[in-house]
Order: sequence, then structure tokens, then C-alpha cells
Amino acid sequence: MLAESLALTAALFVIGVIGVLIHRNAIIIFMCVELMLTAVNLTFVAFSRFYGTAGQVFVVFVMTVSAAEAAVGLAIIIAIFRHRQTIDLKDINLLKG
Amino acid sequence: MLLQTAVSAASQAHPLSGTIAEWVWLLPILPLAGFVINGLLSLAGAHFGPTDPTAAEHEHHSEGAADASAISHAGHGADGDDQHAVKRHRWAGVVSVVGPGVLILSFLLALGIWQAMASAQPAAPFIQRYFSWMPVGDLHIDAAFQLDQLSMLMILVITGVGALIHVFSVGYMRDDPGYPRYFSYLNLFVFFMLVLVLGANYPVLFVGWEGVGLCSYLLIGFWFNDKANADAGKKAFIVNRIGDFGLLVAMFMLFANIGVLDFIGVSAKALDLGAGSALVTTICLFMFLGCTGKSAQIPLYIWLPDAMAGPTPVSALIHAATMVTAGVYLIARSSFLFSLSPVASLTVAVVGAVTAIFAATIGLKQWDIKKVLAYSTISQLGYMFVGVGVGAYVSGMFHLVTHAFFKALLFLGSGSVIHAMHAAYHRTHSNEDAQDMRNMGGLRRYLPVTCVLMWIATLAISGIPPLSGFMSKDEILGSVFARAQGSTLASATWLGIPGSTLLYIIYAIGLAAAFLTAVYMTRMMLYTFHGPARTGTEEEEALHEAPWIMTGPLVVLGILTVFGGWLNLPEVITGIIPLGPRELLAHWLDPVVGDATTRIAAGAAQVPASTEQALIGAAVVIAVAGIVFAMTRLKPDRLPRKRDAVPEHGFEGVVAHKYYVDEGIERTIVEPTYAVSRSFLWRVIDNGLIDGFFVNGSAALARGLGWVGSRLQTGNVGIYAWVLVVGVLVMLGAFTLR
Amino acid sequence: MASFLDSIGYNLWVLPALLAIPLVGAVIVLMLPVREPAATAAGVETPAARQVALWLFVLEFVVSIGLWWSFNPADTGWQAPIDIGWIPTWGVRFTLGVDGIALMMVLLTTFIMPLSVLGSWTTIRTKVRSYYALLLILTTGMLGVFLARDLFLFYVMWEVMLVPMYFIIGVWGGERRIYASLKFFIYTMLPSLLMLVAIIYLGLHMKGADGTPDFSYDRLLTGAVGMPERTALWLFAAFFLAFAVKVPIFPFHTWLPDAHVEAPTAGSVILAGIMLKMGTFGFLRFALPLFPGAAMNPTIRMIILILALIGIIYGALVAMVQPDFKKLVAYSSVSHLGFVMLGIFALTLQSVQGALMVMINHGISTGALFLLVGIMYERRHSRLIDSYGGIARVAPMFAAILTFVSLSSIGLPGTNGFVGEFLVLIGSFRTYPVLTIIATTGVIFAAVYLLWAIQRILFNPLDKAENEHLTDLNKRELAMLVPLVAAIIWLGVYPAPVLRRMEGSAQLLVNRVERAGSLPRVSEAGR
Amino acid sequence: MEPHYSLIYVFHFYLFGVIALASALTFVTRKSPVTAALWLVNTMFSLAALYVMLDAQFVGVMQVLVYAGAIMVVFLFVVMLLNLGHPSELADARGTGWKLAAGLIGLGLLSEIMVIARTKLPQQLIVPRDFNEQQFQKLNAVGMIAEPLFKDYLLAFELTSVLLLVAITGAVVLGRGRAAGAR
Repeated sequence: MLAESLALTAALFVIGVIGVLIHRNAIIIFMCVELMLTAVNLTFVAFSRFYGTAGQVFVVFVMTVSAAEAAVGLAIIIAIFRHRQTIDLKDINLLKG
Repeated sequence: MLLQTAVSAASQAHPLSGTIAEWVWLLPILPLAGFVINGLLSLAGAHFGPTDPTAAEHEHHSEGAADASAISHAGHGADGDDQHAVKRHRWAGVVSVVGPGVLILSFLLALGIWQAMASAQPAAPFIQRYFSWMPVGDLHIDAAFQLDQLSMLMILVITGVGALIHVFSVGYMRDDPGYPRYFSYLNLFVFFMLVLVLGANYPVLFVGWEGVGLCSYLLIGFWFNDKANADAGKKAFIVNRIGDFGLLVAMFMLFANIGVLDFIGVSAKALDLGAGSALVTTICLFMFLGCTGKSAQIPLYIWLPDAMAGPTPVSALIHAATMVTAGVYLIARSSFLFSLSPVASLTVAVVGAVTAIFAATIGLKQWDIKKVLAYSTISQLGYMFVGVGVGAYVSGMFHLVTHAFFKALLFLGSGSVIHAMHAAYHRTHSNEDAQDMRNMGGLRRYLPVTCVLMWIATLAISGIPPLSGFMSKDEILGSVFARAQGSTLASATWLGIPGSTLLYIIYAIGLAAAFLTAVYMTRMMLYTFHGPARTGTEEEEALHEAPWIMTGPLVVLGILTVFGGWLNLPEVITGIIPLGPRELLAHWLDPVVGDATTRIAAGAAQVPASTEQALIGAAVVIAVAGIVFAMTRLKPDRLPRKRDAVPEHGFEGVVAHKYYVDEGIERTIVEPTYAVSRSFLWRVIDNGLIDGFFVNGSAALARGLGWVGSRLQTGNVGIYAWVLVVGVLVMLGAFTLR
Repeated sequence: MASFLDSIGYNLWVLPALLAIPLVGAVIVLMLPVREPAATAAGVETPAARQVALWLFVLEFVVSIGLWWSFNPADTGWQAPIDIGWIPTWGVRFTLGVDGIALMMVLLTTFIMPLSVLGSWTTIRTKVRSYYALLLILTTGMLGVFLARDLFLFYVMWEVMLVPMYFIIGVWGGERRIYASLKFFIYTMLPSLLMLVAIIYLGLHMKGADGTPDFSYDRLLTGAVGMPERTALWLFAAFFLAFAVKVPIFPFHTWLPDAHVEAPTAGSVILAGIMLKMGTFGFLRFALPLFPGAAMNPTIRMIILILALIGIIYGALVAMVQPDFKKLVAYSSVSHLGFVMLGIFALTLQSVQGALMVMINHGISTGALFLLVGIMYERRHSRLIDSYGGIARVAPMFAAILTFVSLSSIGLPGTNGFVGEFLVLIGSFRTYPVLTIIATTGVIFAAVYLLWAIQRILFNPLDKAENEHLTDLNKRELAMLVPLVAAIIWLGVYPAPVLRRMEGSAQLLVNRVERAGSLPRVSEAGR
Repeated sequence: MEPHYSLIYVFHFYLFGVIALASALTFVTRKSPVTAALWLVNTMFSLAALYVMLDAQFVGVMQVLVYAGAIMVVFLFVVMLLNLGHPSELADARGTGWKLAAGLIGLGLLSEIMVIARTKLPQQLIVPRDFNEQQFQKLNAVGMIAEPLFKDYLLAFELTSVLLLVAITGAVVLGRGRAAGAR
């Protein structure tokens, strides 16, 4: 089932990417990022059948990181929203050089 | 101490060692000491002189009641370099002793050395090595002096005539504020000139060669606050530099091919270059380029007329008697090279002849008394080059010596005239030109001594026997004729012309130039001293003969002019009239140039005495004809004054404007060089292409790329995401397609 | 003298001392208590700094002058050598040594520096301590470049030299100082980095059995010769660029006029007098002996020679039309350094020795010219030639010295300028006669531009009211110019001692490059 | 290489796979964050099932707990907190051109990943076929993960905990806003 898993991973990942590209809502973009991370997890798990349980350990790490990321990211969104009353990426251009 | 040890080591068995000749180093050192003393006095006087600005202001406006410095350009209100122009320089007394004093001492020493030399009769040059100047590998250049008959002759002329001119200057420059500076330059000049003639190798000669150029530059521009003078000095230096370039290249070629640069070594190895080879011809031609610069021959003669901007004694010493003859000296010195190359020798002769006639024609139409003499000098130098060019080195040197006498006399005489004229115009506060002959006339009444002496010199330069000029000029023409009859020159071809034909043409040109010389010199004398006075009635009262300190040297030079010919009485004359011992100079110089002369004259047929006498007769007739022609055709009493003069037209105008050579060079070389340098090289290439395009262009490119990059930074995170994804796509694509 | 020097162990400590004195001195100068300009007599902030700096430089000169006697001309190896470990893991050693080529450069440096302090005596009024501290650090850098026998050390010193000069131009310079200093820095830094790459490559190329790189110059001399020709070519190109910009060779010269014009007087003096020599010194020390095959490649050699030739003529022509006297002198440097390059790449004993002489002479004459420009500028606040005219009348001593120095720059025989140019040309003529003849015309142009300039400054009518009360040189200015004038005469009349000291090293260089440079050609012919 | 799978296993595998894919597609096309979040939860659940099927029972449980249970809930909290649930405010998707371009980029990316996924696996890393089986027997489902986690990857684990701590602190600081800090 490795090939199928990998194909599914690729599809989910790409869907995540497309989501990031087409959305302007910061929260949805975040969700898309989560989807991409999860897709990668599937790869780890699929490969762990052949390469041992280390892959699953990495999944744990990835989850931790994504949890941390979600926490901080959402906190930032809240802070921005407080500041500018929007989470539309079009209106958030503070990084302008 | 260094000098003494070196001296004793270097000279062992030479007949002159142990004699007074060992003191030869003192010859140039004396004038050098004079330069240092006078120079320091000049600066000291300037530095500690009165610095009260109001006083300076006042003097500036009053133009200095007795400002003799304005002599050579009356009415331009020129003044010296110092603020207290009214009084003589505070150190003038000391300078008057030191300046001429060192020269007189030098001359006495030279006489002593000459005495020793005459009794020792050395066959080989006496070489004194003092220290190693540029020792690099196989290049050995010593600071060494070489004393032989040729340099001895030059030393006597330089110190002798030099001392006379120094004494004259004491009177002439008496009231100039730059008095110490003047003498320091003049002493420095003599130092360099002595180095030039004493140098035992080409580089040491070159030190003197450029050094005299420097002094010429400084002295031409002595009254530097007048732009014309400064320009003239600069022009002299730069034109000389072009010539020096030739001399340098000649030295390089000598070193590259025979590995030595001292005269003894080169003369020993000269044959290795191959007689008549292209190499030796090239070397000689480059060397001759140097001579044309220093000795004002075509094409580099243009600086000498302008050089008349300097004080008149300077013109006498540097631009007539000594420095300008350095080129002749160099060719005589390098006779071992020139005699190997008939082509180069013929070139020298041709250039000399063409210069002689060319300058003589210009001399016909000059109004400035010093300009006439300047062109006359160029013309006479042409004669000398004809002499050394045809391998008659003795004749060339002989003419050099006699020319030093009579031309110095003429220049100093003109100095005396100008001195008088200037004083006269100064008294009446007139702005007339004190050097223009159209403002003179009838001066013989006021300047009788000067007039007589200048007439003697004029007759000498015109070639009237038995004056010195006749002897030397005739000898050159006779040599040309003899060489044409048969010699290595006659059998060579020059640019396709057979040598003998060429020599006959040169002889003809020489005769023609002699005629013109007689004409323009007589013209100068007539307009200056005869006819009615055009000076103006008020001024005439002020005209007076120069003081004894100026006329004294004139008289000495007059005597030398008359009897200078006895130095080398030709056989033809002694055969008819037993005036004295014959060909003294030829015997004297034989150890130096004898071999070279023999080499060039190889295969010469003896010219019959009758032919020689006929030639002499022809020359005298031509000279007399010239004088008579000028006397009959020129009407001094009808000459308008300068301010009433109408400009000449047609060919006369062209001649009066010196064939527009200066203007031509200015238009075709000088101005285009400046224009190209400024508008193209500097503005376009340097500022535009290299700095603007490449250097600042690359900076602008970097800045531009940075600007483009900064435009990508919209600050919109969405766009960043797009960029990121596209980047990932590209990179993964690169992996995929690998 | 030599025995006295031996008795104090001179050779053992002189080179480190030469590098250490300025560094310690910089610290001392920086620690001086500040005095406000208003509180001092001359209106100069902390005047003690300049005095301390002057005496330090005099001390440095006194220490260095012993080398003149302790140096043994017969010995072509390193003298007074120092070899201490520095960064062992990179194989970098702190090795110093002096040979005939470096000796004169070191003495030139220590000779010029005190004079340049005198030259900035009254013109530097602000941040005085930093200024003199930078001058001192700069000295260490320059001497380090001349003395280093380790390529890494050499590079470090090379960059140490760059930074103080950047600040000297950028802080105490003229109106466009920021532009000039940036240009100077980037222009010289960029190819220096290429050189760093080449140096690292060489170090790795020479690495020992344990894998430690080796930057030792002496080892590279033998080791680098066997390098493949293409590699050597690339490495030579890197070194060439770094040195060519420093020289500067046409067309890499445009930083020079800007830097010179904007730099304060002492900056110009040091830049022209010493730092330009770094490039030519680099060619002599590194680029030629390390890559003789590449340097003596006929095509490359011809290209460099032609660039040198263009520099001679072009520099002179452009100098001729400069309205700014300082810029004129700057462009004249391009011309003079062209002679040096010609001499180096013509590669005969005479031409190389001549090139070394020109380097020394240019340092002295051009240094003096810049000091004189500084004196003019201090009085009238203008460098434009047209602002002057006829000032020989009011400032005769200034005029005498300016004329004399110009003549030495023109190459009048009897002055130092002639000896160098003559030797370069006479030596080059042996290998490249036609090019040399063209180069010799440079002596004409030199006369044209300098004489024209000094005519317009010193001579001609005194027609500007501001110039009528110019003061002549004062004692301090005389004190800084007289040594230079004396050096000009000495080197012009009796250069033999200098030539003798350089001859061994120059001969060694010529032999080494000729021998190694001819190897590939011989083998090609063999094939 | 791969073990033989029963039909029912394959069927279920494909079933959950299709559900995950479909939910993900739906998720990405929703404009309302709440709807999107719920569809995403659905994807997560399907993936958890797949994990279990791939013998990663612990990870499957974690997936449900952490993703579906914790992270997505936080998302929804934020949406509610900011009151962003109304579709009227969510006309946020980009224009058709952008969408088309995104689709194309997605296709390109997909094809690239598929190509890369065909790379041969490094054989020397492969563990024996029954390795996981034995681990499972020996250590049970949790121990199978815990052993390497607390032995081989202990440092990484500790660092992760620090990361979480930092994240929590950061979230708290950001979430409090300027209120306490500035005033």
C-alpha cells in the first residue's frame, strides 16, 4: 500500500498548497498548512513499515511542531486582528520593504 | 675625500695625471658653488625682505623708477619677482663678486689645465672616475669626467666667453630685483655646460644636456610675470625634450647593442655595429634628433627665436655661444659613430644646409634686433652642422668657436643698444618697443664703441677676410667642396640622390646663405646705427654709451673676433700670406676626431690649390656682394617708425611671419592634442566610458537590481507564498529533470 | 655601525618592533585626554596627539634606518627573519623578513610618514586623536605588507591597510569624501577578495601530509611552479586584478583621482607615496615569482605591457588638461606607475631595478607635490590651477621647491626621477625596443603637463588680488620639504648605494622568473 | 516486498483514502472558516483510520486527539472569538485567474512529487519484514514509539518540549496583546 499512500500524500499536500495560494483568509491558510503537515505525516507512517518505528516517532515531533505553530500563529492572527480589524492578507502588508 | 681616493686610483699612467688636470672636477664645482651661494642669497633676500604690504602696493604702482628689468620688453610694465623693486637687491654687492668671480676662477683653472695639456700632448683622453653613478648588472655608468682636446676647447670657450658675459651682466642687470637669482641661474648654467662637455659617457653628458636646457628654461622665463616669457621658456624646454627623447633612444640602442655607454668604450666597439649598417644610421639619426632640439635645427628650431624673451646676456651666452652649440659638440664627440654612417652624416649636412638658408631668409624680414640675431644664430648653427655633417669636424668646431666670439659680441652689442634705448624710453615714460629697429636709427652717434665693435662682428659673420668668421665659414664650404670631389659621403646615396650631387647642392646652398647673411646683417646694422634717428627727439638726449663694465667685455670679444681666425689658418692662406702657424686647431683636435675625419674622407682627391683659391675668392665676392646689395637697396632714411609701419603682404608677409610655422604647429599639433585630451580622453574615455559606464555603471547596476528586488517586497504575505511555491516548483523541477 | 647593531641584537627584534611601535602608539594616542579646540592655541583638538604621533613616527624611522646598515647586499635571502607560529590549524605562521626589494619600501614608508604628520599638522582640527591613531595603524599595515613572508599574513596586512585609509578619506576628506572613500574601498576590496580566494587555493594546494594548509611564501615559491598552466593562469589573474587596481594600471585607475582629490593632504601623500607601491610590490613579490609561466606567457605579457604603455601616455595626456592641480598630480601617478609596470614586465635586471627606483622616486617626488598642493590649499582653499598665477613673486621659496620637485617628477637628470626612468627604459629596450621607444615619448608629455601647470601657478602675471599676500613657507613646511628635496638630490646624484642593496634581490627575481617562465615554452618546443 | 493484502483491507484503505481526498477538496473550496474546519476534521479522521491500517495505532490515536481534538478546536475558538464566521465577510478567495494559476502550479507540483516518489528506496535501511511485528509483540503499541522516543531521540524530545513551552509563552504574550505590556 506504499504507492497508494504516497499518492494520497502528494494529493493532500498539493491540495494544501493550492489552498494556501487561493485563499486570503489567514485562518484558512493556516488550516491548509496543517493539512500539508498531516499529509507529510502519512508518508512517515507509510514508510515506517519498511524502515522501522523511527518514522512514527517523527510523526510525533511533527504534531508537536504543528501544535506549537498553530498556537503561535493563531495568537499572531488575534493580535493582528486586534490591531487592524481584519485577517485578510491583502490588507496585511507590514512586511513591505 | 671620496673624490681624492677615486682620482688617485683611476689615473695611473696618463701623462696628465699628477698635473693640474687632476683638479678638473673643480671646474664645474666652482660655478655650482656660485649657484648655491647666489641662490641662497636670492631666497634669503626674498624671505627677510620688507613685507610691509602697503609699501609693496606703492612700489607695484610706481613700477619702479629705475626698473631695468623691463629692458627687454619695454612698456609692458614688467617687473621682477620681488617687492622692493626700487632699490638694488640687498645682497647685490656680494653677488657681483661671487657670480662672475667663480667664472673667472674657473677660466683661470681652465687655462692652467690647457697649459698642462699643451705641454703633455696626450694621445688618449684623461679620464677621472669619481664614483659609480648607476651600477646595475652589466650597466656601468660612472660619474666620470673626460678631459681631452675637444672638451678642453669647449671648456675654454665656455669659461672664457662665459666670464666675459658674466662681467657684462653685472652692468646690464645692475638694478634688477632678481639680481642674485639671475646670477645663480647663470652659474648653474655654466656648471651644467661644463658637465656636458666634461662627461665621460653619454648619461653624464645627458645630465649636462638637460641641465643646460633647464637653465635655459629658467633664464628665458626670468621675468616670469609676463606670460609671453613664461611661455617661451616652457616652449624651449618642451621642444628640447623632444630632442632629448632622440638622444635617450640613441643611448638605449647603444647599450642594447654594444653594452657600453662611455665614449672610450663606444668608440672602441663602434665598428661592431657595422660600418654603414642600418643600425648605426638609426642610432646616429636619433642622436641627431637630440642635436636638432638643442641646437635649434629644422624641425626643432622653433624655440630659439622665442628664447629671446630672456635677458640679452643670456641670449649671448646660452642661445648663441655655448648651449646651442652643444649639438655640434655632440656630433664631434660622437664622430666615431657618425663617420660610420654616410647616410646619417649626409642627413646632418642636409638639415644643416636647409636650416642655414631657411633661417637666413626669415632673418631678412625681422624687425626685432634680437630676433634677427636669433635667426642668424640658427643659420650659423646650420653651417656648423654642415661642417660636422660632411665629416669636417675640425671646421665645424672652428666655426663654433669663432661664432661664439662674434655672436656673443653681436648679442652683447645689441644688449648695449637695448640698454640705451630702454633707458631713453624709460625716462620719457614711453611705451615704444626698445628692441624694434624701426624705432632706432642713427645710434652710431650715441653708441660709437658699440657701433664699431658690432660692425667688426658683422663683417666677420658675413665672411670678410681676415676676420674669424671668414676663416671658419670658408673652411666649412671648402670641406664640403672637397668631400664632393671624393669621399665615403660622395659615393653614398641619400634618398636616392648621389652623395656628390647632394654635396654640390649643399655647397651652393651654403654660398647662397652666406649672401643672405651678409644682406640681413648689413640691414640690421644700417637700420640700427645709420640713417636718421627714429627714436624721438626727447629720447635722444638720454641715449648714451654703456658703462665700462659692459663695453669692456665687448672690446675683448671684438679682439677675439678679429684674431679668432688665427686658431686655424688654412694652408691655402698661409701659402699665400704667411700670417702665422697653420691649422693649429686641426692639430689640437687630431687625437679626438682625426680617425673619424680620415674615415669619412677616405678616397678623397686632393683639391688643387688653384681651385681652392678660386673658391675662396668666390666666397669673398659673394659676401661683399651681399653687403653692397644691402647698402644700395635699403634706405634707412625712409623707414617708418614701428607705430607707423604697414604690415607686409604676399611672400614678404609670409617670411615676416616666419612662414607661419609656429601657427601651423599650434593648429596641427598643440591644439588638437589638448582638444583630444580634454574632450575625448578625459571627458569621454575617462569620465564617460571607464568611470561612468564601467565603474559607476556597475554600481548603478547593483543598485538597480536591489531596487527591483525591493519592489518584490510588497509586504503582502500572499504574494510571498506564491513566490515561495513557485520557487519550490522550480527547485523540485530541477531535481526531477536532473 | 653594523657591529653596533649586532651588539644590540638589532636583527632579532627590528621587524616585530617596526610593526608593534605604531600599534602601541595608536593606543597611546587614543588614550590622550581630550582638549577642546577652543581651549588650545592652534584651534586644534588635542594638539598633544599630533606631537606624540610625530615623535612615534620619528622613533619608527630611527628604528628602521638601522636596516640600511644591517642589510647585507650580498645575501639574497631573507634578512632579520622572524618565524613564529600563529594559527596552527590553518598552517598560518607569523613570518617576517626583509630583502632588497622590501628594504627600500620599508625605509620609504618610515621616511614619508613623519613628513605626512607634519603635512597634516594644522589641517586636521577635529577628531585629531583618531586621525593620528589611524595613521599609525595604517603604518603597521603597510609595513606588514612589505615584510610578510606568509601569504595569509600578507592578506591580513593588505586589508588592515585598507580600512584606516577608508576612514582617513571618508572622515577628513573634501566635499565628495563619502563617494571617494566608498569608491576607493569597494574598488580595491573587490579584487582583493579574488586574491584571497587565490591565496586560499594556494594554501590548500600546498597542504602537508596532515592536511594542514601551508601559506609559506618560500615553500610556495618552489611548490607553485609545478602547477598546471591553466590553474596558474587563473590564480595569476586573481593576483593581477588585486594588484592592478592598486597600481593602478589603466583602465583600473579611476578610483585614484577621486581618492586623491578628496583625501586630506597626508592621505594623498601616503596613498601616492606608499600605497600605490603595494600593487607593483605585489607583482614583484607574488604575481611574478609564484606564477612565472602565466606572467611570462607572451600574450599576457604583451597585454600588460601595452596597458602600461597606455597608462604612461594616457595618464600624461589626461593630466595635461586637468583644471585641478591635485587631480593633475593624481593622473601623473598613473603615468609614472606605467613606467614601473613596463620595467617589471620587461624583466631585465636594469628595468626591474629601474622600476624599483621609480617606485621610490615617485613616493618622494609625488609625495612632495601633494604636500605642496596641501600648502597651496591651506592658504587659498582652492586647488584649481586657474586660481593662482604669478605667485613665485610673493612666495619665492615655495616656487623654488615646487619647481624643483616638478623637475624631479619630469625626470630631469641629476634628480631621482631620471635615474629610475632611465634604468627602466634602457633595460626595457633590451627586450621590447619598439614599446620602449613609445614609452620614452612619455618624458616629453611629462614635461608638457607639469611645466604648463607650474607656469600657470607660479609664473604669468600676478593678476588675482587674493594671491598678492600669500605667505611663503613657514618653518614647519620647510622642515617637511627639505628632507624630501635632499632625498631627491641624493637619489639623483648618488643612487649607487640604493641600487647595490636592491641588486641581489632583483637579480634573483629576474633569474627565477626567467628560468621558470621559460620552462613551459621549452617543453612545448620539445613536443 | 510488500505483504499480500486482503481485499477487504484494500477496500477499506481506498475508502478512507477517497474520503480523505474528497474532504480535503471540499475543505479547500469552502469560504467559511467554520465549514472548512469541519471538513478538515473529516480529513483528519480518515487519515487516522489509515494510520491504524498501516500498523501505526498510536499515531492514529494521536492524530485524533491532537489534530481533530485539539488543534482544530483551537481554530474554531479563534474563529468564534474574532466573530469571523459570517460568509459575507469571507469573500476572500482570489479571482479565477489566480485560481487557475494555483491549479496549474498544483498540477505541476503533483507531477513533480510523483516523479520523485518513484525513486528507488535505499535497500540497506530496510528493516526485516516482521520487525514492526516483533516490536509490537515486545513493547506493545505505545512502547513501540516510546522506546526510541525516550532513548534515541531523547534530546530532540526535550527540545520539542522546550519548543512547546516557548510556543505557549509566545501565544500567551501575543494573545494578551499590548494591554498589560504597554500601559
